[in-house]
Amino acid sequence: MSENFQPRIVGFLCNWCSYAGADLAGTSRLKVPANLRVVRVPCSGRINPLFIFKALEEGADGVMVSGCHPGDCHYISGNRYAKRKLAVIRRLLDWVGVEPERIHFTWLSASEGARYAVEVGEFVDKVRALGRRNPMARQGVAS
Amino acid sequence: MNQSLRENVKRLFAEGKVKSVLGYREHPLSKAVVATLITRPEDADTLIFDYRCVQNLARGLTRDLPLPVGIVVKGCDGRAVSMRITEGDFAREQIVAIAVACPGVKADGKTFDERCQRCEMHVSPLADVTVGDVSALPKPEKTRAETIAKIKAMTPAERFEFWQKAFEPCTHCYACREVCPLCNCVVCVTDQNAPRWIEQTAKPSSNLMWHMIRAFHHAGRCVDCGECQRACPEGVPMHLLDLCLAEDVEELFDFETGVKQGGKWPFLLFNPEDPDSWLGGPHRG
Amino acid sequence: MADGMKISREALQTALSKRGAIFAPNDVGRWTAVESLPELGPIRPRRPVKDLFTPPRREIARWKAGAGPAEIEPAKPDETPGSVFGVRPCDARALLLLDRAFVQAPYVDPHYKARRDNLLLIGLACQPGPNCYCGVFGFGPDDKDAVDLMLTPKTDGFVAQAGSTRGQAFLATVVTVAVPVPAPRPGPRPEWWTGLPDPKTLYANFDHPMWRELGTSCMNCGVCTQYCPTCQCFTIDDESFKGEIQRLRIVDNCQRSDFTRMAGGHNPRQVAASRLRQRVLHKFSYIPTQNPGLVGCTGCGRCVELCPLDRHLFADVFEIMKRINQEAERVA
Amino acid sequence: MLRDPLLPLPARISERIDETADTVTFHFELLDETERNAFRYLPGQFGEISAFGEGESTFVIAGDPARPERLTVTTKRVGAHTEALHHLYAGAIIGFRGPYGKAFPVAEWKGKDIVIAGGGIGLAPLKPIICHVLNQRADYGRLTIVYGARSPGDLMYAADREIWAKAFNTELVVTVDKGDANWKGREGFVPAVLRATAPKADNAVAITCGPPIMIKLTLPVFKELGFPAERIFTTLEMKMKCGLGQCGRCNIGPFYVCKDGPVFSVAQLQQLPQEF
Repeated sequence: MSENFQPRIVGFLCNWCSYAGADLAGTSRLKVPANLRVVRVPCSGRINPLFIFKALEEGADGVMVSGCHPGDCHYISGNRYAKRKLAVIRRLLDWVGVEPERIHFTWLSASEGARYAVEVGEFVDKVRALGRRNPMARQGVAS
Repeated sequence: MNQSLRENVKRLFAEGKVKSVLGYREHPLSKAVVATLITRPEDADTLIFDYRCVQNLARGLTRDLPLPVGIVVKGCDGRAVSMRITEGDFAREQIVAIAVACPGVKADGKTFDERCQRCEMHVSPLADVTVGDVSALPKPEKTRAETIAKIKAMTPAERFEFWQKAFEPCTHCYACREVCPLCNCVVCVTDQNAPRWIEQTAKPSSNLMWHMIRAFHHAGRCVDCGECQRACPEGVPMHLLDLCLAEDVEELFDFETGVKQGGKWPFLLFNPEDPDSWLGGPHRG
Repeated sequence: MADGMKISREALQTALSKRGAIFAPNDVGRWTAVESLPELGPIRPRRPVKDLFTPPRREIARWKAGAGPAEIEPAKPDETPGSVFGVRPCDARALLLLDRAFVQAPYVDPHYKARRDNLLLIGLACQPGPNCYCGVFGFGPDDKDAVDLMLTPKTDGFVAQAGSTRGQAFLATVVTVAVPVPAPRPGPRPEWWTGLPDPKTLYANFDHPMWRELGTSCMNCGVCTQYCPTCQCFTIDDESFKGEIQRLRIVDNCQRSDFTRMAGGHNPRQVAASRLRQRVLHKFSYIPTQNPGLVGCTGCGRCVELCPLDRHLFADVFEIMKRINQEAERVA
Repeated sequence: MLRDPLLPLPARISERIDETADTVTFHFELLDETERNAFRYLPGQFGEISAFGEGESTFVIAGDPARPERLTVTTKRVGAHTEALHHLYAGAIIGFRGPYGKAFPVAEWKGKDIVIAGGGIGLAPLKPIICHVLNQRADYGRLTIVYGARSPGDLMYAADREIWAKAFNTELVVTVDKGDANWKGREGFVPAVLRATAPKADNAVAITCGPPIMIKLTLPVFKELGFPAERIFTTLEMKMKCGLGQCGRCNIGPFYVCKDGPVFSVAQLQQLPQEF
């Protein structure tokens, strides 16, 4: 796959911090790669592993989850549960053979628009460097 | 062993501690060892325990049994019962655990099962009554780490290939779900069609999705009784994935499933000091 | 002493490949197309031969999302001639049962019928194993009634007997030598088996408490139903991926907890023991009542062999009939 | 070449009526000319409707059997498939298979009085009977219709009910469990209203459909009024997939509800094992 491989990235952003941060990046006209498709979720704690597995199965080449920094969660402990769940999701995907570079979990506050743009850029480059589609992606109805 | 087991059960009936007992018996016709529920002391004479009692009876505990119910438990079964109590299926006093000193069981009748060769807990942690000689129990010949070592050593691509081949024969009969004592969702994710997370027909994508979400839902809960893999008619090594995750859960959350009574599932608790490094990749704060 | 035709493996191989594709069980017991006739074990493979006639996933139609009515492409039945090598009598007899469901008017399954008409069934005699019970149903390991050609393996080939006119015609096209054939052996049965239950009595005891006792040792995992050659149940569902939609006929399993669960949540067979009863009654009471002389089982023994909880279908039937008869005598 | 009986026929929705908040009636026509003209059905028969891409579900054909080219189904939103159906409007393409099942024995009821007790969406399987009786009015005696629903907002077939109210020798009694501000009609459950209406039982046939709880309470009332079990009919709801008696799912004892039903007399139901 040459360098014009444009990876498809799905990003689950928590509504109160990371989505606001992404919004800030947009309003301050920062350069954010278009590969990222954003799915807004109420809290990073809302992430069900099936969301991530289904995204990979439907053809996403990378999945990013971002929530509030520990302590900032609008629902007090949503991101703390998420940290444990995401830790095991990462390990499970690793055991199954999805390259670790395809997964990116992070915390982004509403004011970190700049850091959002940087992190998304780095993540897209990392996935592009892999140079091939994610192996879990389905090829057709019967696959 | 059978003799003291029967005497203990009769004593429990006599003392009114149990209204029914779930145990093993040799079926008079098929000569196979099957589960049995006895409600009268004289039926205790049919109870047996030997290397053929491979099945985990914890799945058979249902609320419509006459309670309190006694249950003959090996080490792994006892952990399963303990997890079910932890998760609120039963109150502790509703269950009377008859822990047998289990040297290991032989599904093929000749050699100890792989799960028994690495068993470090031959007697159930939950034991109201203990039957059999507890001292002469074998030491584990190999560890869980060795079992999963060959997968750990693979590269991601090799691992992916390994699991694609491993899950290929799966026909979605879900026997692994039906025999598992901890698979107790009211409507399993495979039966939900709004949205349809896992499609019904066997194909590479739905097989992988099923076994991944099954493994995830047992992370921090699976007591390593190995019944899922034994029940699979196609011999799919799905329990291997549970073992891989169990290794991580113990390392991450320092939680041994089913051992400490009343311990909470790692996902029902959190610890403010959980490090950010768990998320992998460079993070601040 | 009936007459059989001695036929070498190579002669049979060339004759069959002239006809078309050859299907046979592979090393993990699945029916696939093969190049040469494989060496097969003594008894039936793990997957029943019905997989070739009612595949676990069979397309009904496909279309693109948002397509108009004209773009619905019905799946075409596969009419290519061919043959199936290594069919055991229990699997072949099971096909006769499936014919009752899928080939009788007014609703004929064209896909099933096309495969049945175009695939020659080449049977292979067995050396009965520990979990074989074809004797319970009045036939044995050499039974040729349900196959086109029954082969008895010999050191240097087979002795073939025609089981149908189609088989007879095929045999005529192959150079063979007439050889006397011993009488068919009786089928194995459990030593404690006294005979098939009376369908009416079983049904009359629908609410007998014994069903619940049998249910204690069964977890409804459904392996028995998943591997049963006579099971006909299926479901219909759509699967789609990026706008490409397929309507499928998917083989289903009555032991599943949601087999009869309706949209509102009402489920007539919620209790596990009721699903065990449905399986036993459908085979030993409902099918014989509607088709005298037929029983919904051919004694292949897969359910006994593969049951993770070591349950035994015939022991269940025997035990419930014994309980019913005992209570009947006490009353009489 | 044999046609696959599981293959749906394409049909176009001609009209959509939102009966209540979660119930929609679709009128549709088979696209294929010859199929449409050849199509016939009797009251009580059902069909399998497909919202393409979401599967199929079973609905009684709730139209007027005398006009078979205009098919009708009334669907309540309870699951993924009905949800998909409710996103469709006039002009959309759906799939149809049918007619399946044994119909109500309307021929045997000639010369008898007809008593109908319907609850909520249970009126859908009864509507074809009413249409049939009104079409051949002379063949039948007095027609009594008792129709109840949870609230005024849940009452269906408003247009049809106006016709029925004015029909010859026909008594239409509409009730709701609980009325609202501007509801001036009756209040009360169907069994109670049926007992009050007290239709005569001799030379009469009773048909009832509705939620299981309503059926359970209505049957004793019919018995009380003197209706024998073999002259009380209902149609059963079971999970169905093929509708042809092949997929082995909808059986009660040895009988398939899709082939030997869905119409049963209470006398027949009493012989069946209570597994429905």
